Amino acid sequence: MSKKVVIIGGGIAGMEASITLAELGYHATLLEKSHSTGGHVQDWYQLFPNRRPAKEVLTFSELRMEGKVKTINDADIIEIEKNINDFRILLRNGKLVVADAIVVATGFDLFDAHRKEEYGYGIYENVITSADLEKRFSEGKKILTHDGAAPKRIGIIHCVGSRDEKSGNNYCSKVCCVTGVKQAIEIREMLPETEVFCFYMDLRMFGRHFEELYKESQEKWGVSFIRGRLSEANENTDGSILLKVEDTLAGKPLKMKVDLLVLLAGFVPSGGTKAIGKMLGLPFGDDGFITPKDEHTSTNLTDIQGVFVTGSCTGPKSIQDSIADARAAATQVANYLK
Amino acid sequence: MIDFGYNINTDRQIDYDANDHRMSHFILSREPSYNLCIGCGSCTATCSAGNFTDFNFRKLHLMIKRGEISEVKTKIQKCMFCGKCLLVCPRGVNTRNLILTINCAIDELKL
Amino acid sequence: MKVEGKRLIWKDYQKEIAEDKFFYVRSCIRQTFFPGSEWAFLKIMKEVLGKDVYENPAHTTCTGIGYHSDIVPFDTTMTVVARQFALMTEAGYQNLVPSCITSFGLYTEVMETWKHFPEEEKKVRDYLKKATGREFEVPKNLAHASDIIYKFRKQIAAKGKYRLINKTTGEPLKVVEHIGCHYAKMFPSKGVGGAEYPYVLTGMVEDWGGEVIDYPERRHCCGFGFRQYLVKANRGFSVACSKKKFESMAPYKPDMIITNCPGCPMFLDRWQYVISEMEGKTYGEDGHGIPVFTYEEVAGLILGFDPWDLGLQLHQVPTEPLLNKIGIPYDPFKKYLGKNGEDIGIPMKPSMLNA
Amino acid sequence: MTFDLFVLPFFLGLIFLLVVLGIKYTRWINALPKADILKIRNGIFSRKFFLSIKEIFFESLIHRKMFKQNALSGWMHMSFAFGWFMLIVIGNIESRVYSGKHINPPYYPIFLKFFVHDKKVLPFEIYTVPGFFRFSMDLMLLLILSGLVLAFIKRQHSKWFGYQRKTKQTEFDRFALTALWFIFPLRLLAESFTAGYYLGGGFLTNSLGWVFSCFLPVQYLAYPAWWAYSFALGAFFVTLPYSRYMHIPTEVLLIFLRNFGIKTEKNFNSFSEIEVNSCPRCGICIDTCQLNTSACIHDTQSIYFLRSVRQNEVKQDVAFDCLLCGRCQEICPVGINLNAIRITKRRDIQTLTPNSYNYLIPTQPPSVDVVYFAGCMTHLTPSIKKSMTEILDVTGVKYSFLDADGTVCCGRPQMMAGKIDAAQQLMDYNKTLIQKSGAKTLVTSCPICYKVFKEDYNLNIQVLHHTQYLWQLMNENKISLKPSEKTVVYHDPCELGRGSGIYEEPRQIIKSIAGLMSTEHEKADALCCGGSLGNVQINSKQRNAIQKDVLDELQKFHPDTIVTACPLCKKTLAKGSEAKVEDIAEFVCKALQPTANKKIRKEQFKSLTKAELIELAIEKL
Repeated sequence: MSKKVVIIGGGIAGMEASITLAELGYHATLLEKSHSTGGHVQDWYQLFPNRRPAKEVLTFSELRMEGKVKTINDADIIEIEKNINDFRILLRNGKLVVADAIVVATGFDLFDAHRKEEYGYGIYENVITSADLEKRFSEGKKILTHDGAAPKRIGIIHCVGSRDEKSGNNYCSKVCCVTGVKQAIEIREMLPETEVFCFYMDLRMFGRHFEELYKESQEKWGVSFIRGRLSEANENTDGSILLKVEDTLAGKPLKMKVDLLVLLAGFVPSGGTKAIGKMLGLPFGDDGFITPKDEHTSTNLTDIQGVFVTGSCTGPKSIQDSIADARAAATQVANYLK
Repeated sequence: MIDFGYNINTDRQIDYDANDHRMSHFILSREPSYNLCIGCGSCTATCSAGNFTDFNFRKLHLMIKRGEISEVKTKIQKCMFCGKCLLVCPRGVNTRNLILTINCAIDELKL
Repeated sequence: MKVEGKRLIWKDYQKEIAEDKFFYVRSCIRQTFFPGSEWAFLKIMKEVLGKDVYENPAHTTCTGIGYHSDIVPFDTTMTVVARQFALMTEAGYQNLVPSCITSFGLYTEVMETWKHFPEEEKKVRDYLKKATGREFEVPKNLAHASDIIYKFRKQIAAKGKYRLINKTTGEPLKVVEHIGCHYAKMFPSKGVGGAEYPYVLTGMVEDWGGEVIDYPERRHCCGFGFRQYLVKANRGFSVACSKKKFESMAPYKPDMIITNCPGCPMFLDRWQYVISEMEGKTYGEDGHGIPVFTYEEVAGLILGFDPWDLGLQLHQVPTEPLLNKIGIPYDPFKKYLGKNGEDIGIPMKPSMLNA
Repeated sequence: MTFDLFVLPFFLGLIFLLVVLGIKYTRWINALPKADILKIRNGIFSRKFFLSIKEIFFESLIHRKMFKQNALSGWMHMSFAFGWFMLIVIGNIESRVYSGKHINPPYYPIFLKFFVHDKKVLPFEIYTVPGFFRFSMDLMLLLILSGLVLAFIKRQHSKWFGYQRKTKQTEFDRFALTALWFIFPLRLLAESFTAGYYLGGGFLTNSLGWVFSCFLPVQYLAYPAWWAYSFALGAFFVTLPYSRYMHIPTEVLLIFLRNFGIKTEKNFNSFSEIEVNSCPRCGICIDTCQLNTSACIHDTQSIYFLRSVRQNEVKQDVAFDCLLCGRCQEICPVGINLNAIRITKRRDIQTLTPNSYNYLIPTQPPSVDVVYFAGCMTHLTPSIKKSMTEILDVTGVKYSFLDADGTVCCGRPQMMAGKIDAAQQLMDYNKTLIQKSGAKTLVTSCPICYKVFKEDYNLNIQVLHHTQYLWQLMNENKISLKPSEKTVVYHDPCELGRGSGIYEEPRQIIKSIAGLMSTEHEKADALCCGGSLGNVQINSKQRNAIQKDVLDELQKFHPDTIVTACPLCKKTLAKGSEAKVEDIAEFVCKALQPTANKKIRKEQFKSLTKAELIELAIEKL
């Protein structure tokens, strides 16, 4: 009889890990706390850097999961009990799931932009987050200001809740830079008359074709970049947003009116990551993400035998990173159960 | 008017909305690589004129982008047009045509 | 603007404010700038609200201006502050209420320092003991006088004769609230509503019938910034700061400005005159300027105190247009009569400001 | 009969043409600088006049240069020019024979066959006087018609004629061309119809006339044909001064003026105007232009640029979209100074904003024999300046590195952009420095600098590019080099090769130490690397496209090293090359023979005075 592996978290990493394990011949059960698997990728319209529809990637995983992976949605884990040979996972609905190994793939939540009070999210009508914008894209909605007018100028703020001691997050969320560039391009494509300004501290175009996308955004789409962190946003009488930054390349403070402000919200460890990590007694780093056994050589292992970690629960990751990491985790599990 | 012995300081802030962006539009329409600058400063580091004076092409370029053009006319005169900046630019900005076009803009826009 | 969003933030920034038994410490400069304000505070507290407020004539400056001008070292400051605490302790009070925003900020700074570096407190206790023989307890509750008025704003509104409503139109008055920088920008958690969207004055304005306007330069400093003002050569910077605020608020056509700091009303008021004399530019309707008030003055007006008792004749920007709007009666002939009915002299008429 | 109404279109057209040309040429010549007018006066009565006649014969009539490039194209042009010229000459003599008068109306020889019908002579009796004329005239007509046939073929198969790309003609030029093409077929028809009826004409027109008369009412067709012929001539003459055919008379004028010693100036004057009008718009410059062949730019070549100058609508992006490599100038059959004219026009459309280099204050450089000026670009290729200083150190020559701490630009880039005044300011500064040094020789590593030092600085000292200087050092045995087995191709920098005529020195140097391979385009025909400062318009992709094609050619036979003699060429080529790219200075420096050189140094030390030795020692420290 094949051994049982429970994967906690049905995002892209959890899905990929469960598929790989199922393909390796294990009995894979995927626990997802929400109504559907897919995680954050479900909210994406197009993916960087090649702007392919996010659905394609999701479908790629979903099709392979069918019939191989047992999925339990709305799974609210209230207790995990470790026995000598197995784990017993108790769900709120009374179900008990038994596993020989556990893969934690509980991922991240988006930084709550309300917490960056001076940017006015939730207070000014025309301040939205990158996730809100992505949602508008994927729902095929027009990009309009609160008054229903086409925005003449849109500002995109990088590093909201990332690399910010004041938000309590010192780390880089890794994918927002390129997301901002991608969204800037999408805006320009949709609204050719709209000026787009990105306000950044550093542009971290680490991945393949990211730098090219950045260059394309300047060359082909005329996106403007201003190096400077937004200090505060204020609302004008007409509902537009007045931005105050220091243009650090010019060495001068700068103010600019934008009709719509997009905040690139960073990654924070998800509620699930915190809860499951705590239940299992996994160590957390000072950034709040789960610390694996070794940050170079054993990135999917933990100090607890039979508990593995993958995806963004161990730090911000792109989709590419997550899929690769999930497959790596699955091989670790297979090694362990052998 | 009373002399209080001091004046009201003028703002150092770049007021993007109030600034004059005609030169910027003019340049972009003639030299598309204008947009490609990432502010690395290699043009300024290698600059022949910058070796002798405070001529800073990176900053000049940026200030035009921000619509701060009051000093462009006097600053641009220091350029020797030697082309070293063109050779070092990592983004392929056609710096020499930018210089030429800035001059053109000063002339045609009567700045 | 989504007020619900702000309310969410305000929820996070509620502070504990004592109910009664206050030890009041005055501001160095307010009695010359707006002499009616502290008088009004004490009158409201004692006579209207029936609270126990004690002040000791032996209390001194907190050294705030000297401290922020880099003249007084922090050790000295802490010792002076400790002496105020000692006076409070000796009088049997535990709730400290400073009149001045900078004092409030400084007391907070000292108390926070001691919290994180207890050895500093120990050192200061030693200094104070050696210098004066006094001992002290750290205040149990520290609240700025505006926090107290904020706390009792609804009682004041209930007992008030007037509201911040335009008598003729019935519309709420448009009020610019300006918070002193040292109130919450240094320690956001110590201010009602936090630093980004402070609620302390907004709460008063809302409950007294007015409407707060949110203009882009709302957070900007009034320009006092001790060192800028104290050195004459730097005053151009000070006035530029105020001007930036006026330019930003002007499109909203505010009826008045309410402040909670000793310096802010002074500079927002006087610089309007200076700007008008330097550049010929006036703000507000008909060249009248935008009248600037302290929160105590506004509370006093609401409660029906006589405007001249509140010291409104010492304002550079005339307050009569606002009194007319609210419908507060006043005797124009008594404006420049002093305490005993003696003539204190009519000031020169400004050339631009319509006084 | 010596007149008929149909001659009027031709006659009036001719008068119009002569008047217009008269006015234009008088105006242009009058507007020439005084010195140039003096040159004309002296030239007319000298050998130069006859040299010009010779050149006109070979170039304007025979089209020798065209023949050299492509025989078909040469024949086509020669047949038109020479054939038509001979028709006029022979026709004039013939008409004198027939009329017996020395002076005839100008239309008379043209339409002679209409006025004179001589039946007595048989078509092939060429030994008689009339027969000779008839034969010669028909032969010339046939010659022209052969050219016409070629011209037709060229429309379809321009590649056979050596043209890779067709010229984009204006509508007006096309009209003139049509008129020209109609002239000779119509003459053939008119003469043939007339001959068919009167049985006159030569071997061509007589035979053709006989054929026509068999099935056509030639007696009725002849007269309209003469009208049509006259109209075609008239139309061509009227359009000529405003079309590209203006080059036909103007080129003749140009040859005279050029032989008299008149040159293109730094500003656009009436000599430039004459040069511009001499452009036949043949389009040879299009094919030779690398912007066309490598970078897909098809509308800024000299032909189009000169046309825009003639039409007075020079556009900045056209004027500045040229590498100034000089390849078109080298090949231009008319020999127009294309680079110089383009620069003058760049100057004309330049902005008025002056440059100000008042921040440059010349200091006192050390007194030396040789001044080494690396140049701006050389500072971006430090291996070149390092090699040069090493070589100079070895020779023991007393030199100073004038721009060691940063170059003040030589002024040539500003000059190429037409900013002569700005260039002058920079030149004045550098000139002062060079003169203050008291050096007798100036050596530069940059061909761009070299050209301007040589041509515009008026330094009165020896100005050398380091290629020349190194060759000189080798010949004087001041350096000796170790040969190697390396295979090398040499890339001629534009400013050094075509710009300054230095082709041999680098080749001699390379040959003496390595194996020099030849390339498809070299010397005057060499390709531009694409890095040229002359072009301000093209983007980096276009530059790279040019560079790639050049490298493909240079690397075709897999040389070990590509040697060039320009920092800009080196930098441009090196970024895409598989073979090592070296400046000739580096190449020489690497081949330096240490032992031999030590000897030289010792000898030199002997000849130095004590003071000089001490100074040298201090410098070495």
